[in-house]
Amino acid sequence: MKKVIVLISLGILGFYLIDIFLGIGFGVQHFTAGVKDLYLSNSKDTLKVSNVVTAIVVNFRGFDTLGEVTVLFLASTALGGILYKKRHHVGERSVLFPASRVVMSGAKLLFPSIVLLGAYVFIHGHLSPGGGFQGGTIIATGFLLMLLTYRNYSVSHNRLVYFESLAGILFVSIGLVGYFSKGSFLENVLPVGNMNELFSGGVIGIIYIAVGFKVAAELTGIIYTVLHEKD
Amino acid sequence: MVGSPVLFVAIPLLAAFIIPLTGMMWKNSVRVIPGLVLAFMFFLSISLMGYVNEHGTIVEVLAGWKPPIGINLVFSPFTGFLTTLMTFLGFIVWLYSYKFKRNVDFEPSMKYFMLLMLLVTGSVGIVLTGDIFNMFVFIEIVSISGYGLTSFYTRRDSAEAAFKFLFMGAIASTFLLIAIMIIYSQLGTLNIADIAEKMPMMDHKLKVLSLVFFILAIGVEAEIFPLNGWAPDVYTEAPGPIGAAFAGIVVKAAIYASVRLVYTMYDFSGAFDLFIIIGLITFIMAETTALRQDRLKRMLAYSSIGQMGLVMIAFGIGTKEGVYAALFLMFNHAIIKSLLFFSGSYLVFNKKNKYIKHVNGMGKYLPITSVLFTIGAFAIIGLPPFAGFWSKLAILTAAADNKMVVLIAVILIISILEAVYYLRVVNRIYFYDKKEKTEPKKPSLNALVAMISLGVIVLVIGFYPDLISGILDRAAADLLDKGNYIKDVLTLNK
Amino acid sequence: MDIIILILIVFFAGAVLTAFSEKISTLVQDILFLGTLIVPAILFFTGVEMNTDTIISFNKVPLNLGMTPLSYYFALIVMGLAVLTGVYTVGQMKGKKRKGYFYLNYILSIGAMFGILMSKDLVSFFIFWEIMTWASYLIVIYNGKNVQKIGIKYFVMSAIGAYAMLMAIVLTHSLTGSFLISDLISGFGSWDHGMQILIPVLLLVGFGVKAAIMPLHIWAPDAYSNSPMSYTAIFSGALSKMGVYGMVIVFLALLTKVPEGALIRDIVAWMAAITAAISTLYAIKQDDAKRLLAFSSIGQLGYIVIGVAIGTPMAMLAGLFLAFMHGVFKSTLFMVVGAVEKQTGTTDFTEITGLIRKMPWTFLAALISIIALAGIPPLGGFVGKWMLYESLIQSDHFMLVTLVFFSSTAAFLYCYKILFGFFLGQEEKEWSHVKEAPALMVVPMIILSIISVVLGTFPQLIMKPINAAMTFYGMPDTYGVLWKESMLFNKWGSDIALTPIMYGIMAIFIVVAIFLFFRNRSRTRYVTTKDISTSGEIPKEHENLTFTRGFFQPFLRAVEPVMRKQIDKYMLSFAQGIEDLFEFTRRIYNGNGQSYAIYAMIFLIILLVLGKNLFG
Amino acid sequence: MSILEILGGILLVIGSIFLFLGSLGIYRMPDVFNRLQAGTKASTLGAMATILGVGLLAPGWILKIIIIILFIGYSNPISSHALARAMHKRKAFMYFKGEEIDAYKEIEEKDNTEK
Amino acid sequence: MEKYLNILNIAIYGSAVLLMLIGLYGALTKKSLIKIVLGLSILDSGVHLLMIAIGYLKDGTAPIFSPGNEDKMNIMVDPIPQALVLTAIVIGFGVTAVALSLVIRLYRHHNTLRIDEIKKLKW
Amino acid sequence: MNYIIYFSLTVMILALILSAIRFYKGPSAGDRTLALDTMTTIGVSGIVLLSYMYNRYIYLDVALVYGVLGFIGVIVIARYLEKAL
Amino acid sequence: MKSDYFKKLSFGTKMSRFFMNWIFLMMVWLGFTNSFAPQELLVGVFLTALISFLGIRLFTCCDLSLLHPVRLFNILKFIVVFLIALIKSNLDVARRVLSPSLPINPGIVKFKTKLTKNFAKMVLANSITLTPGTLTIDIVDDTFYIHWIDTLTTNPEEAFKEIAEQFEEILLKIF
Ligand code: NA
Ligand code: NA
Repeated sequence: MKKVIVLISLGILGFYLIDIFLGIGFGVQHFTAGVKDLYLSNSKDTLKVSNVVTAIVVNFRGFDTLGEVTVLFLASTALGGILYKKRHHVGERSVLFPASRVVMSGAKLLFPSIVLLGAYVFIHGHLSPGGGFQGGTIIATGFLLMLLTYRNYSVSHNRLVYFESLAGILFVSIGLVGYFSKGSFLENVLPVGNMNELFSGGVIGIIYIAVGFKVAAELTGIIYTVLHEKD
Repeated sequence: MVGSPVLFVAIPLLAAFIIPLTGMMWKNSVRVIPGLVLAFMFFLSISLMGYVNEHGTIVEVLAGWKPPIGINLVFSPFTGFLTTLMTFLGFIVWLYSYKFKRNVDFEPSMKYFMLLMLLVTGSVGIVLTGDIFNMFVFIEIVSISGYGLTSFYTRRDSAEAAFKFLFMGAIASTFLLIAIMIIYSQLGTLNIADIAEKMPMMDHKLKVLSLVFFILAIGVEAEIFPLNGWAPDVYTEAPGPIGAAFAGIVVKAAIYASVRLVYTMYDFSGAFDLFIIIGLITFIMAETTALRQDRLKRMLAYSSIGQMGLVMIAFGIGTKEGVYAALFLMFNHAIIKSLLFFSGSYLVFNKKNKYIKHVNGMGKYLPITSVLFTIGAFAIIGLPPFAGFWSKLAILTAAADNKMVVLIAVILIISILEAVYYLRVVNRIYFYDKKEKTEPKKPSLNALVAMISLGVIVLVIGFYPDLISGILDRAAADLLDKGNYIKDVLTLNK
Repeated sequence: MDIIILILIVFFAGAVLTAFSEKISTLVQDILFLGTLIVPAILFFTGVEMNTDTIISFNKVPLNLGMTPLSYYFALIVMGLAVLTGVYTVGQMKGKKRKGYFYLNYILSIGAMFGILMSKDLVSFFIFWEIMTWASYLIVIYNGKNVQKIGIKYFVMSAIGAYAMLMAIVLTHSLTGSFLISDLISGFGSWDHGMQILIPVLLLVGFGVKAAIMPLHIWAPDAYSNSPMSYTAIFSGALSKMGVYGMVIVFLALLTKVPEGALIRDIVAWMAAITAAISTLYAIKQDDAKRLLAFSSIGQLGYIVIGVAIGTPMAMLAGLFLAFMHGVFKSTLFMVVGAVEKQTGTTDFTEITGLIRKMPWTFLAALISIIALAGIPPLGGFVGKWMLYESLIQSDHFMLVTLVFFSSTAAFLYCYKILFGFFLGQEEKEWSHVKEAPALMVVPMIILSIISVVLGTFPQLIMKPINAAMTFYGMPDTYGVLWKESMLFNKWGSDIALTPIMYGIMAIFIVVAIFLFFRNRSRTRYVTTKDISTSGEIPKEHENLTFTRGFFQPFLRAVEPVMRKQIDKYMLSFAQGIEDLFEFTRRIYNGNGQSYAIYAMIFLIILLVLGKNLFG
Repeated sequence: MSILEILGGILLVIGSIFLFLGSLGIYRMPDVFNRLQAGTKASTLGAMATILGVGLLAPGWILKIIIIILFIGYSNPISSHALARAMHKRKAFMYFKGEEIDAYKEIEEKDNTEK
Repeated sequence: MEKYLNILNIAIYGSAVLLMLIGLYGALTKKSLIKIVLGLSILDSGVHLLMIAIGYLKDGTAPIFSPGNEDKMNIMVDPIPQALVLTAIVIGFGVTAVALSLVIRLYRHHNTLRIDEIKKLKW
Repeated sequence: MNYIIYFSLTVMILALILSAIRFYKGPSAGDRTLALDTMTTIGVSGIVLLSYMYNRYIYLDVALVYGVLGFIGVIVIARYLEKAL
Repeated sequence: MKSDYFKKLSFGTKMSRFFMNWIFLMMVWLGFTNSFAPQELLVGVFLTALISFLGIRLFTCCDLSLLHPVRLFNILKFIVVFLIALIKSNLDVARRVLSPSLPINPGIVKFKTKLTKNFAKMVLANSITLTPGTLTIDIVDDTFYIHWIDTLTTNPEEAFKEIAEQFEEILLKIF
């Protein structure tokens, strides 16, 4: 019964969605006076940022990104609260299931490179399809690898907090510097440099670095909390 | 101008990021800083309200990009009113929960206050932002804070409540994204004013369908029937003050969003009727269900949903009087329902299931709390001379001016049910004997101050509604003047 | 500062002070309480002038206050009773718990009644009306017995009434753009027809609840008997008159302007008459003095409403006159019961007997009030009832007059029951310790009794304000005219002739009463109830054989079919049915998060499918 | 056509063929361990060759290409090994032509008794 | 009618919508909390795909002015949906993480993952 | 040269299909993971090839990151299959 | 692992590891950026130094001694041997996969290694995995367990000779 209702509803919904989006069409642009071209040209000419998505994410719509960072921060905070237990102790399970020595050694060598890759990705966020979130995620997966292979490897909670907080503070502070010096929150205050050089795009790179650190710390925190949940 | 709207978001976020650091050095800071920030936000909104009254709407540009390129914040009489209300309530909720039960544990209390602060920030963000996708982000901030706060008590069934909330919230946000993308695909912009201006260009069918998706998405947070299944659970299981925060802050923000859609972005008149229908069904369902509750907070929750239905009805009337009534109802509901949640929490404090019967005889043990609860109950059922009466009169007058006789009759009939279940509780407080052996918990000083200040507001507004009627008038006029909103944003009246 | 506002401030500030002074001392509290009642009364009688306008304009909806002749008349009742009952209250409440709570609500309800009467616009009217309602509600549940049932019943009925009124008020506002009562009256004639019916009907529902007209009366017996008697005196004597006050305005000022007015008048009059008849029967049946008086009050209010509803000058006069009289004698009777309760701890006729010598002053007050109530000349009740009969006959309501006469006659039965149940009969050892009630309680009763007597003799004392009130709302000036034209007075020639006759009857009555009193006293033989044997059976210890039990059984058996159908049972089962329905519908919230999500999908589908229709 | 381009083209062809062979092995082999054997070797070499081919075609990218190649050469055997170990611990189906030859069993039995 | 015949249209939007519907179906009918959460994230992915598809421009290239691509502005796909989807993904991830942690809590509390057995809060 | 690239891409797609069949058939979780891993490897090669085809150097980053995430994904699954999570 | 972590490292060892790591990461960085632009190098130097410093205890396999010319030569030699084996192995796979009869005789064999360093064992294991017909299942202490697609022998010594000897020789010289 329930399934029938759901199927019928989803059928109707599917019909409407298909109808809507086929009407919109793939690969066509309906609007003429949208903001797209403004973003492309401003990104190229004003901000000197090669990756327009990054320009949007960090500058044009940087406020969204601040919110997004906050969402992640909240998620890790909420998650910690949800899974909070009074006593923490190191579990015995991990001893029973040590990872293979090959994986352990492999991970050990690979880990710094993964971190470096993450850093590379967020440092080059304005030049390549990367960015703070992607880079942060990569670093966090590096930690995931370590936490999985060395079950009694622990990430310093305080250090995570430092990174997370400082990165967040950096982000908001850059925004506030823009507000106090140029009158608009998150407004660029640094020289924009030349297109396609590492030092270009003004504060965008710095913000994305902050975002990268923050995301990395938060995701690592989340992973750590969840993995140690059973202990 | 003292300050700027962006500080409503920047300062709390800065604080949220700083708190974990300061918490390592000074544990109490995790409670103090959010309070200071909430107080700051309240004073900021008051000072901006003063500015707005003299100079008109403030449009704050972000990252130096003027609309429609950049995101902007709009602090107008309407949004300013809501901001002031929310930040005030946020501060009161903070004050009430300052000496929280779990404050012995550093980590949970840090999370509690941080999430509370961000809940308020997110709600304020929803109200202030002039960008539809940015609104989505803030809605998610509010939602996730809400999930975290709901599941705060690990021993209760709070995770169940939070999961239901999350389930609905996740579906809602999906459809919100679809709606936003439909609009973007047609108009190429995300700025609300820009959308409003270009809306006539949009294909009618897509217009209708996108609005439908919006209604579903925002309806979940606005607790409209039948999307509100999660709400009573959340109110029941979340810490008491959080119930107040939901009723007084989050739902307000969601209602704001739906109102902004219908009044500003879209140009259907039929949407107003839909408001009335949805509001009426929500109102009836919630109040009738509330009548049959045996748990106090659950009863308050349904009552709160019902009140929100009433607000929707008032907005659906669509005239200036209707909007005035709706805003007045929102104000009253925020203050009064918080008072009820606050005092109600203490009346059933040490009880596991928080049944209504646990309030029996509390009038003797917790006299002040009981009186405050009674004032709240009388006010919410609209008895003069308490504040609730004026809003009820306003909505009825607005409905009468539009010859909605049946609507008036239904509202009044349902109001009788509301009176019944509140009085049942009041009767129990004063005229039943306390059977439970557990000692009632005396409210701490900070909680008492919070409750009393709400009670005083209820009484003062009851005797002197003019204190806010001017503000409400300006806010109503502001909301109705769509052209002015578009002009303010797109031509940057700064 | 305007005197009306001053009075209101005294009331409301005094109420709060009285409530809080509980912590200081009882004496201070009592003094404050009385002061809060007496000061406004003095201010009112000395300072309030007719037809002045006061506007409390700090509100978005300015509150207009002022006095009309009609409200002056009702204010006389309220303020007078408030002071007298207040004195009585201090006596009765001595040593009781939660005095602050009681005093607070007592004063608030008095202040609210004053506010109602002084309101010139519907909003302030409604505000004071509601304050009166909840204050009285809080007193109804004061003693904590059956709170959920009695209290909620009272409140729900009040709310039905109040909300009907509120609906009328907002509709009025939408039609006239103003809340002023005068605008309502002046604009009423030009409204569309539906509204001309709807609004008076809604208002009548609102007022009918407080006036306890069937089927809106179901709250009254419980509420009257459940409150402390000192408040029931107000409840029945003054508060119920607020409904009458409103009805007077509706019938006088509104319904005269629509053709269907006559029909509504007849319907209301009939409902009131049935109310009077049936509640009289119920009164007879009661073994508890409080409940008896409660039903009696409902019945008496029925007479008043008949008069007001019929609305001919004579009938209106009768109604308003009876309203005053009822306020006087019914308050006295409730005070009597309160005094008996205070001294004996019970109000059950079957338990108390022979208090006549223990509480002679109380007895005297009861006697006089009962004479007034029963409509025996020469006291005020007689005049009123006579006018009512006459007005009904004049306006060709013969069936009505029969019904009223029947219930009026039947009222003798319960009057006798009060008198006999408490005061006459043999004295019981159980009550040998009983003493007369304290002076604080006795004095108000006596004063009210004196008023009863005086008004029986000099009804014109209040005829003048009544006439002023009626002419204010457009009735012809009939002061003295009706009086002289009435059958009663025509028979004897003039009212001058009447007075000696009345005195004569009264003198004879008193002489006989005194004679009987002393004769009984010398002949009284003291036996206990246990001495009575019935048909050779020896009664067991627990059997109560007082003959006040089962009084009037044959009569009650005769009218039983009428009494079996109890409206309040139907209403209660209706309410229960509604609650059961809600119990069912709330299962929509079945606790499964998935179901909620499915609801959301269905909701979405409905909107998608109907979207085009919904948004046009 | 430069020598680099020719070499690159050849590497592309060889590499993609080995990728295909690896997949074919995964498709054909009878149990998970043999599939791993086939998949690891062929797809690793195939990927390395293809990518190197691209590196030769676009010499300006060579440093990054090398990194990708090294990464694949380093990570693929590790992941295959990890998977093989896990599957053995889960007692996945193991194909034997004749009698069972499984020296690793002793370790798992020891693990089980320890628990 | 033409819109229904365009293969690319149907392939892209069809698969995105199908993904959404599958996710919704799972979320609405599966009993296991884990599967419900999985359904929700599939739903999310479907929406993200939709978003990306909307921004696509026929024969478009990535909106990155990397060396050699500085003049391709008019064939660049719309960067805004990409930016939005980035945000949406991160938010979706956050929600999923919280959802899973709630599932863990629920399992701890009720010792079951069946959603129809976890309904203490009702009516 | 284009023909070689198209040839390579075609062969890769065939390889992907074979792996996909294995992914579909299973039978064990290990088989599916293995198939996925192989598909990742093929995918990395494919992206590198495409980035040459479109002459967009920046896509190499995508390939690299894709490879890293695929690898870690396999390790996670393997650890899960060992019941070590 | 744990013991290694808590072992007191001398300053020299630390520095040696740090620099080794730095050099290694710097090379990786060059790979990532694919560029010798001064800005990139500058950032890279700082970044890799930071990461090397933070991971000084944990994430280092070797120290500077790895850069000894002899070792470097052996590394080169190893790579050559390995690549040859890899190609051989692929041809082997191709043969097996393509032949319709699927000529395999799988089994798991074990042998012991003389390598002591975990990292060396890992390199050996990887090499084995990538060479003809073998797949490392596990290493327990110094015993390797190998899945062999065509089990020639179950004798540990013989198996060692077949599978691992050529790599181990060189690896012993490197580590
Ligand atoms: Na592999
Ligand atoms: Na791989």
